[in-house]
Amino acid sequence: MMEIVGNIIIGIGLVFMAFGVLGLYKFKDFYLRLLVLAKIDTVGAITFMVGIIIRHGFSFFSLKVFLIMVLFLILNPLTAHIIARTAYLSIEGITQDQDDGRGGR
Amino acid sequence: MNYEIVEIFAIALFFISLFGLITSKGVIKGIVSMIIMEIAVVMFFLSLGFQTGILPPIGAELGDNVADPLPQALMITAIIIGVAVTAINMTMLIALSRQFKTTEWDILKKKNME
Amino acid sequence: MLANFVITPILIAVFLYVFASAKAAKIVAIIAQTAFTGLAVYLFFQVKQYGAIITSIGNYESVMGIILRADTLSTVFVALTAISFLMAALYSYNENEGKLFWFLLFVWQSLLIGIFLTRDLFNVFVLVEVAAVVVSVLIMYNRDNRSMYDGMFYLMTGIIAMQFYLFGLGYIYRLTGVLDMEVAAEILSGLDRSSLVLPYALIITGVGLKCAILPLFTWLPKAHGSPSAPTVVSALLSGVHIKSGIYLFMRVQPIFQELDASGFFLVIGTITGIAGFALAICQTDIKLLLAYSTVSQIGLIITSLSIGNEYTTTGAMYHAFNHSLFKAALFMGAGILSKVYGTRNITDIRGVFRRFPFLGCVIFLAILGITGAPLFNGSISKYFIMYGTTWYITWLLIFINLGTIIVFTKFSTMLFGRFEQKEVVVSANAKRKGETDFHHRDKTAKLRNYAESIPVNKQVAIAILGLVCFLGGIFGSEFITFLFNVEVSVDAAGYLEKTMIFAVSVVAGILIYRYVVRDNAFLKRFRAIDFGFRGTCAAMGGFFAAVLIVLGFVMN
Amino acid sequence: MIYVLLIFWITSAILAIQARKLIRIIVYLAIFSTISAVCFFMFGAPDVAMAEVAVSSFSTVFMIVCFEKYFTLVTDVSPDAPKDLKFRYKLSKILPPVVFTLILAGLFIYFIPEGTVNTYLKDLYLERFRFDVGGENAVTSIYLGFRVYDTLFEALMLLISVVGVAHMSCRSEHEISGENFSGVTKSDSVDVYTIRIICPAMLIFGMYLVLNGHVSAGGGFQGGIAIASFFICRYLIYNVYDVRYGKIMSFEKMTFAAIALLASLFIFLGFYVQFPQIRTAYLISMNMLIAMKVSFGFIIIFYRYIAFERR
Amino acid sequence: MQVPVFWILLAFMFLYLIRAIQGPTIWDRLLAMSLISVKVIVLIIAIASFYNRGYLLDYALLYSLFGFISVIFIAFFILDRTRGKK
Repeated sequence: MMEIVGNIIIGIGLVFMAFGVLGLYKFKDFYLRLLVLAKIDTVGAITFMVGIIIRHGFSFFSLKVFLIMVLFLILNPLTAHIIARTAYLSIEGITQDQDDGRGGR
Repeated sequence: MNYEIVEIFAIALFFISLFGLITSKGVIKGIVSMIIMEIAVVMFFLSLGFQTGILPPIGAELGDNVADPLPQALMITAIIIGVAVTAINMTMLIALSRQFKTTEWDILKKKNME
Repeated sequence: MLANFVITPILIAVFLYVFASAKAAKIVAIIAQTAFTGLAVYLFFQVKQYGAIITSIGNYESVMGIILRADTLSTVFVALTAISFLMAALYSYNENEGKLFWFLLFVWQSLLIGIFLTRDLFNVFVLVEVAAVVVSVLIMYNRDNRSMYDGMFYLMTGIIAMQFYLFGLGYIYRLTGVLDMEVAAEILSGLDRSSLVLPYALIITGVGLKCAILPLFTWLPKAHGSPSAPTVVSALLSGVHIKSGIYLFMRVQPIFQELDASGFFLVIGTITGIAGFALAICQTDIKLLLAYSTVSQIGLIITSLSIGNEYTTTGAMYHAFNHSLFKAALFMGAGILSKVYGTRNITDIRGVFRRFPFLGCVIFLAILGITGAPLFNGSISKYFIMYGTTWYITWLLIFINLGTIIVFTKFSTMLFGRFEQKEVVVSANAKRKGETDFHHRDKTAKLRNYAESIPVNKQVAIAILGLVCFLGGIFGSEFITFLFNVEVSVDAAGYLEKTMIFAVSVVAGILIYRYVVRDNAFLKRFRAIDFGFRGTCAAMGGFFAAVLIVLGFVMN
Repeated sequence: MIYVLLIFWITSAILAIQARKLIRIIVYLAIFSTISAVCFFMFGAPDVAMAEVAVSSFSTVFMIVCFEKYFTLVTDVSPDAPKDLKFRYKLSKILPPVVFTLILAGLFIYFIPEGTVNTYLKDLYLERFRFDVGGENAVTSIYLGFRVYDTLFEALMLLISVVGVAHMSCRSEHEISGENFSGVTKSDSVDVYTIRIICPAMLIFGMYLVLNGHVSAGGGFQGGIAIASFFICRYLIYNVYDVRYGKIMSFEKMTFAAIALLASLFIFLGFYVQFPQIRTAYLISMNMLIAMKVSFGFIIIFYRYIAFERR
Repeated sequence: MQVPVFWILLAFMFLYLIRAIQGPTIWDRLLAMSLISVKVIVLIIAIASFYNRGYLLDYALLYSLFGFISVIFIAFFILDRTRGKK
């Protein structure tokens, strides 16, 4: 019973992520694409982990997954925030990859 | 066929990085290719005796399908050596660009001859 | 017990770096090196008396642990390393190199000893990698303009070559399931010949770069002849460090006994010898000339190792031993000269005999040694190298020796003549660098002071090396019997014949130098021949392919 | 499934090698090392995967700090090739090396020796490691027990690279003090608060990896790097460089000496036979010493780069 | 249940990789990189759950802790490079 519920929740998480992929290709603006990382993927991954926890019941394994979930909940928005802020600060840089032409040598 | 398919990938990457070294215009590409080459060799070592669903050699009771622990111990050594070399290469890159104002092999060669 | 030989220098180095002051470090270093040399010689006598010592670290059964082995060959090299480092410590005693220099020197010594003692293939990889980093830091020790590029080139090519080696090691592990040299050799000897080609080609590409055979030697003149590297480092690089490559070459061959690659390396070694002296003739920088001459001597050693005769193998080992002695002496002498005269250009240095008779004599002894003059150690080793070879190989070897004579004729022009102080040149140099007049005067004053008295420790170090060259010639066959446990005797008639050939080739060499080489504009064009980094990488690939094709298709 | 991952892996490597711009190279290299770590994981080597992840993130940081300086220094650049080059010209440039490497790879694959993997040592190790060294993790017991001699030189390698970095970076040690450098804070308050919450977790997790190295995946190196990353967070939060380099370097060397002494006492002199009851203690203390050594080394390299190589 | 999950995650990774290749700006590549690392964490949790080995999760923990450091530094680096062009 628990296993079926867990599987369903994992499936929901995957569906969220699939929406994220759709968004990654559908949105034309970078900040909209960033939404994928900031919101959709976070929610998707956390739903996935909740599904795993439900599948495994109350055990040491679930505790570790819970720990990862907490870390993830803090760190993924942080990453998204940093990317968004640095991208915003360098408006010129957003249009195309700029470099001095010395890279790659 | 006397080889594993997994092994072919490592070999391919080894030669791709050799290609990168041969065509590298400057020091940076050389360093990047070197990093990739090291990882290719690591991958080759780990692919020795690979089967699908292989498990690490950790735990109280080991199953039948257990990975070989020796290449793993060796490769940890190789990886740490790789990062030490990368760190020292980076310092040399800075020192080199401070001295010569360039990091391209051709210009370096010319300036070194003077 | 053997592990202590490797661990102790590192521990001493750490102790010196952390606790001792720079002055105390020198004294402790000299004492420790002396003690260590005594221990190494003691180990040599032990091995000679009771046979090879083989210890597994941690006494694990079978080949689970790392196995160290001290047999005659490795203990000879260990003793050589200890003696060379003692001389190096003596030489650099009065220089203000700082604690870090001594630290790196000790670590380098322990790594070399580790390479000579270990029997484990992966351990060799680790040691060689660490040694490459240590050497590149030492090359760049003065953080000068040119040595940066040289050190980086050395490090990167060395690391890439060792990746080839590691790949080959993976195949050996796959075939045999062990990493120990001798057990692997046993298992591999029962296998099909065609399955050995690939691991051999990969490993020999790595080892070949370390011992600088023909397409892969471009790093050597850069590393060994780097102008601003400390003199001791150049001397030790050409003296001992390159021997670790030769040693690995000697150790790798028996693993692949089925795969007899000696014919291939005979050709490669000969070409290396010829190319080495041909490039050395073109140089005018003292250090670069000596570095290219090292390439030529390496070619000689590889050739004689590949002939496969017992006498030639012994001769090659003895020549490797001798080469480290006289090359160290020559590099140290060149270091003193370039410091005294303020230039590294051979054409500007004249009249060493007149100004410093003692130094000139020692350098002359070393030159006689390397050219194989009678009564010197080079002659004994070259005598054995040519012993019992077919006529064309003999003549090729004589040709290589002729080249060496030409090179060192050029080198010995420094010793004669009269030196005129070219004040103008020095000041022009100084002005270009933007130094003030005051500094310049100070510098020349220092130069003169230095010129009047070469420090005693340097004289002692270089004199001992020169003396050993001479003694190694007089007691040559006894030395060989003593060092390598091979009973040989010098045939008087044959030796006389070789003496005649030497005399003829000296005359020929001097004449060729006088009328062909000197002031030849054509040769100057070859001075700057250089593959560059990309070229070296491509050469590595090409060498690898050549070994595969030759061993797999041609010599099948 | 593993093959698909390997194809991704090769693709990202090709991307990193062919990229022309430095920023792209760094991003592709990060993707590459991510995927390669997953591949190591799939090959049943979580220890190696952990080491790879930790090491690759550190080497990315090193590279970035150095490249910032690199751009300010390099002025002498060969002119870019014009963009409207003919395809044939480009092909003639790129074709010879491609053909060369293809021939090499073909020869290589032709000569691959036959036969399956010889499992002589593997069986021996898996059978004996609990009895001979102790611990539950075969990898740890190999690199701390059977092949501790290698590990010693690996630690020495890090030490040498620290010494080299310290020697080659431009300024001498006497010039170090916090005020000399005007670091530019790029992190804002959101970053700082979040990282403050996270960084104790890093320290605790590093300790966990070190202390559990002998029974589960992880060990001295991985844990040491995790502990070192705590100090990177410290830099990101406070933006200070006031690290006592000289002291840490002496500490690092003394830790190395302690590792060497402990290993030679326990393994080389054969104490592990006489006192089997302290084997676990040996493994834990060895892991802790290695972690200390590694974290000291990485802290020095990182701060050295930040303080000296930057602007 | 588990095996399809692996395939779906791999497909996501493939699509992200394409975004990393074609992404018009460098920020898209960085975004794709962090998305890939999220997928890697999820993949590893799935594998650990499949084999039911708790110690495999340590890797995911380490990865989630380390992933952001490199992202932070790369982002600041790109910011520096692009800001300098003004």
